[in-house]
Amino acid sequence: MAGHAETFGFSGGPEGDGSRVMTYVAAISEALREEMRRDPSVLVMGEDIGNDFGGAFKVTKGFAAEFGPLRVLNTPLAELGFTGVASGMALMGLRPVVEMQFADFISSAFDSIVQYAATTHYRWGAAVPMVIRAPSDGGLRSGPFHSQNPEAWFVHTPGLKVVAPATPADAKGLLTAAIRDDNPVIYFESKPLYRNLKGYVPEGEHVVPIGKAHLARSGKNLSIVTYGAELHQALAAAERLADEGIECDVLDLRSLKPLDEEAVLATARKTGKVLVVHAANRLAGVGAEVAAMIADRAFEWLDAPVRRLGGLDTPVPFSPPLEDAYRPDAAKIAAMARELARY
Amino acid sequence: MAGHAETFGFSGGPEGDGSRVMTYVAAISEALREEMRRDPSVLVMGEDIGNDFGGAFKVTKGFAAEFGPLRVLNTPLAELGFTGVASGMALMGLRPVVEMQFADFISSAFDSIVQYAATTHYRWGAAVPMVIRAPSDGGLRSGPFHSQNPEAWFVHTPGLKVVAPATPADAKGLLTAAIRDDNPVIYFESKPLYRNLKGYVPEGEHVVPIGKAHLARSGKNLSIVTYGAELHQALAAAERLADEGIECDVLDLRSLKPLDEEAVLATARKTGKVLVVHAANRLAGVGAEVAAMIADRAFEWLDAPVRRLGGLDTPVPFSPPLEDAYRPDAAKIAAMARELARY
Amino acid sequence: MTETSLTDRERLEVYTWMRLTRAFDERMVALWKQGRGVGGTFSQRGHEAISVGAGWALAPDDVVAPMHRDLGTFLVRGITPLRAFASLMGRATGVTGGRDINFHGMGDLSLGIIGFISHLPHSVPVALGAAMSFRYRGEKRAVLSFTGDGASGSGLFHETLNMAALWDAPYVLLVENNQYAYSTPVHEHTKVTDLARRADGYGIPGVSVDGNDVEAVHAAVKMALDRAREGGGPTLIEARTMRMMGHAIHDGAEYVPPAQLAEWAARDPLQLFEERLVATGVSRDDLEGIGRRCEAEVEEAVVWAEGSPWPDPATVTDGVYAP
Amino acid sequence: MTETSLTDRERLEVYTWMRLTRAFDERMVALWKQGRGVGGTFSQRGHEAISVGAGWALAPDDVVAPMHRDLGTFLVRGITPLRAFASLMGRATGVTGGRDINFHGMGDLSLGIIGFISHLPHSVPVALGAAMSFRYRGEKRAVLSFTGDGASGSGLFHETLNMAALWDAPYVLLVENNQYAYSTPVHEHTKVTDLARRADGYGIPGVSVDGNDVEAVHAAVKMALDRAREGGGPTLIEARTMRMMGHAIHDGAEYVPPAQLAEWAARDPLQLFEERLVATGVSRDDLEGIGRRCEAEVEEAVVWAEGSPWPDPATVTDGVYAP
Ligand SMILES: Cc1ncc(C[n+]2csc(CCOP(=O)(O)OP(=O)(O)O)c2C)c(N)n1
Ligand SMILES: Cc1ncc(C[n+]2csc(CCOP(=O)(O)OP(=O)(O)O)c2C)c(N)n1
Ligand SMILES: [Mg+2]
Ligand SMILES: [Mg+2]
Repeated sequence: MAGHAETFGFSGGPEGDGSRVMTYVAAISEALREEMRRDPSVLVMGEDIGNDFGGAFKVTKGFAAEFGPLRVLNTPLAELGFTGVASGMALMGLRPVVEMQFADFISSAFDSIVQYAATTHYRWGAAVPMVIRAPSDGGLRSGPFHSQNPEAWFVHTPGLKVVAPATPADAKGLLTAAIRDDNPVIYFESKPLYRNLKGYVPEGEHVVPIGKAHLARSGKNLSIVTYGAELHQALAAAERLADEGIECDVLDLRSLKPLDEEAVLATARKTGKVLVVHAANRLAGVGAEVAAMIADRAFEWLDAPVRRLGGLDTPVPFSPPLEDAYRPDAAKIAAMARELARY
Repeated sequence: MAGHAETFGFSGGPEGDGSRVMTYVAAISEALREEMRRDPSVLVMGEDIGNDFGGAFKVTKGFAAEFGPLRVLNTPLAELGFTGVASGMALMGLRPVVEMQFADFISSAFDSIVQYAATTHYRWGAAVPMVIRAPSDGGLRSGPFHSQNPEAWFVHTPGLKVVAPATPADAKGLLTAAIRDDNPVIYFESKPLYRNLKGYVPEGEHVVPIGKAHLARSGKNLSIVTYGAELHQALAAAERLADEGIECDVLDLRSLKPLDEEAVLATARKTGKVLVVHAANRLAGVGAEVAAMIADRAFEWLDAPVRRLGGLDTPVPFSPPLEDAYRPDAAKIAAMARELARY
Repeated sequence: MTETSLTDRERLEVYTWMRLTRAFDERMVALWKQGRGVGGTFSQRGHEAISVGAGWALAPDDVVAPMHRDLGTFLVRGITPLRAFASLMGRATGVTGGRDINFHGMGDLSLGIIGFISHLPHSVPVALGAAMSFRYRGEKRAVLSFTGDGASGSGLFHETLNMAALWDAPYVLLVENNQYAYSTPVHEHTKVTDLARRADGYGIPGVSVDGNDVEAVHAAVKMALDRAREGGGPTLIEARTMRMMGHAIHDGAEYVPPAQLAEWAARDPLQLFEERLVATGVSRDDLEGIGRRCEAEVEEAVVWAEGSPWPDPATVTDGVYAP
Repeated sequence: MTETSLTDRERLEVYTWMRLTRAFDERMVALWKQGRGVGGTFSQRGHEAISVGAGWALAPDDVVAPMHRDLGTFLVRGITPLRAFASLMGRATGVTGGRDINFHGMGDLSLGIIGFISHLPHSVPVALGAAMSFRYRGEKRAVLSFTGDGASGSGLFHETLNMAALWDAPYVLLVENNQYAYSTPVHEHTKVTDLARRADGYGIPGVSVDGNDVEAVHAAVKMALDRAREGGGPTLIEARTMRMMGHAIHDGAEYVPPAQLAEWAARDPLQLFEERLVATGVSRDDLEGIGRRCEAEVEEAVVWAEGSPWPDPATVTDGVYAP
């Protein structure tokens, strides 16, 4: 009962010269390390990354020795303040990568992100090149404050970019792109994928452009549009549905802001039936924007209502039976997709 | 050029015994005063409400003398902390009404609202009856930090209620309901309506239930779904469109969470064409949820795409030509509705 | 400060709560290491004198906002080991019915306990709000709020103390300076490690106390609560101790120098108190008898919790709103 | 502290900036009262010694984060009255091209100025970030950050000073204690009105200075910046003055006792400095000549600003993102 309800495994990814199989979390570390080696203005900061502790998830383990305490800046428990500090560093040309210990604590830094970092370039033309890494998502029996998916708040806020990689290769490629971007980028990494998902990751420079979705599976009957760990639930659901003769497009958004509207519209227009899935609670989530955009711009092509499946509209509950009820999984996705296919 | 681009005037409202014409802001004051007289557990707190200053908009002018300093609690500049204080008072059975000096500063209290107040009843069953009054909206040449409409962040967050009255009568009735509600309620009041809009307001007890929309105008060709000050722009647009033979339903949501889904679906199913309008920036705004919900549950009835008109996806600019470009008004609504009617 | 106003009987009672806290903690740690736990949890080892001593200082009508290392306070205030273990195990019979994790959200207003959230230190202003409700109603009650050395670096610490001082609130803030915030030693998250020194900036008394001496903690907290209740305003108390295990159950705390642990182990709060009790005539046998009874009580709680039902998934959306 | 390291020539220059600031402010207030302004604005009256004295203390490579009453700093650092008035008037030629209001967002990195947002006091940690970038690169530069007495009640004040002290940052935080936060007198938003006293809780020097004495402000800020640049760490400076007008242009400030205003009016920072200059041999005629030149410069700026183009609405979505 207490176990982890989901399984992942292997994500594939870009096989080929210099590609190695590695975990999602190792891909994050690698992107960070390579960017820090490449560009002396890149630094990491956050709680418990000092003394080579490496942070709660060991992402920066080994960094302190290589880069020294000023580039691996351990912070007090003060998300609001240290995110402001990062903005100031960014204004002066550094490229801080701020680690939230858990994505849940990004609300503590909210004001600094949405009011300061997000608006500065628009207001007086100063770039704020910073990345906020936010270890998000649940399914891990971690309760209401270590399981959140708070991306919708930031997608709504002008001036931010928001990404959410679902594979080790994208974890590396999108973090690299985020660090090189001259804007504040919120990087939602998925805790349930950290050590449960492996895939091919290119060695050396690997950049996945922000704003490009990826069609992870192709099928003609129905589209599932999703991102983050739910991609793997969607793929598992699509697999089952294929056995039943229902062929799904599965679109991995990868970037939530800017959204790859063309890719979303392409799949919607192709199949005429769309199910949008995310682990974040449903109401006014990112899925609402995706669904509304489809309803607006693919109206003529739709053969069925645009459906949404999200987490329940409650705080994320702790106890396994409750969290399982809360969270979208392959079975729930398949059930909803099946019904939609029959529409 | 520098003037205020919009005009309001008179909202009508429930005429009859004991109804008086008053401004929107006076109706807010009246609701507060009456609830404080009725229930000794109701108090107000916020910045600059001490010494009978009455707050930035004079909403609590005269309260200090009547209710004393503990019930009209002047706070230091510490939104995060004093909103937490309000939660603690609420846990102990008081009913604090917290005034944000401007809705823009609600982001400074964000963590306390979305993590503490919103989740407490779900987690351990303790009610947190508090109201946060947030003077929102723009069109007043007040720049990026005194013009915001941040309701979408809170509509997405489980455990909160969110209301946004558009008339003096609703301002009174919804504030009364919010104060009597046992949950945290965010009350978005509209600055551009404060002294520019008058209407009939019932004397004495007047409660507008949270969760009920109001059909402000009835027409068969098209639905405009909106809330707050934009209601009056929508009504003005509907007036113009009527001259052109396009008859609009204009639905005033009043409550954004819970949303009156039945009322939204009723108008969508009636006209088959919906335009959702709000002053907040469009992307992943409340309009996305409304549009997505319609696209899901009124699909069979739709004769056209669900369109959305919001503020631009930028910070709210200061300079009049920019703010006018930013902000939906009757002309923009009419243009979009006209196009939709022709669809 | 080791003088105490406790009677001999009270001292035995305090000792019992400390033993119960220790027994609970040891059992919990063992269960989690065996994989029988659900989610993560926090060891309380080393904190018993603070959580029990401070909890014991509360008057019946006072309110307290404990944190993740204050099991002793929860127990003293009336959260039974049964409910506490059921909470840890995510059972329907736990304090939050399985909605919140470990000690989080372990609030019960009928016991005068305010539940906490992870985000640090949000209990601090919330507890001040409770104190202000007492001022509001003219009640002679006080509030005790806990926080950690790490959490004291957060802005809420400042905002709250500023308001508490300004409003002369019946409010006591106890900072558990256990030398670490997760992996970060106190001198690496603040330059001024003498945390009581901050009180002066707010114009309120600041007291530093040996957090391993239960009577000293009790005396300091009681004095502050008594004064608060009488209208004397807030107090900041720093209780110094050592977190004797990792930050949370998964953390091996390899970053803690063994010498530091050894030094503090020699001052174990239970042992310190035992020596004192024995010196005043209590027999070691009696103390061991208390220990055995506590272990039995804990064992019963574990059995009960593990046998308790899981929450019904059909109830998952219940209670988002108060009716 | 009134000794100064300024030469006679420098003192006249400082005086000129103060007169320019005063002239700008008086013209601005008059225009807004005539309805010729756009949006709201903030009078600077009474703050000239602080904004000019502190601004003048900066070395060319230092960075500053001024707030809404620091026009003098903006001017000293190189924001011309032309650009400043165009900003106030929402014109395309203003610092933000009409995107932000009055002094908000008036940042220009080529002048070492960081723009502020309304939310208080977010410049404080951002300025610390700039200071940390100097430490990072091993540059001998320092940062001066401004905040108000009211804003010092916010948590960011605490979080930032804790980090600045911990990191020995080349950072100076100047609190403008002008007796009010909007309508709230300082003793009604904090119990400890001697705001420099908070420095001790962070283990850094705290200095209180007469904010109406430009040479005293200059000396205190210069000493702190010099020390910061040399690796001596941060300083907290409280400069005491009085906000001589309402909070913002619409505010009549009826809540301020006339006696309090009169007391401070007698210590007007410009007059104080004039007396001192005259006592050391400068002629009143020379001072009035400076005043007239400043007024002319301001008038020219107003004409230019009012004649400047409005921003083109077609550009409204430009610049949300850096390319
Ligand atoms: C706002 C916030 N940021 C980060 C965390 C993650 N976190 C949990 S406990 C902890 C360390 C707390 O240290 P301290 O306050 O000293 O308490 P202790 O655990 O030592 O008792 C951290 C960083 C959190 N809970 N809240
Ligand atoms: C977070 C936040 N809350 C509220 C406000 C509204 N506000 C603007 S200025 C002000 C008073 C500031 O007082 P102080 O810091 O003393 O600066 P002063 O205006 O006196 O120079 C307030 C409350 C704000 N700007 N930011
Ligand atoms: Mg600690
Ligand atoms: Mg002030």
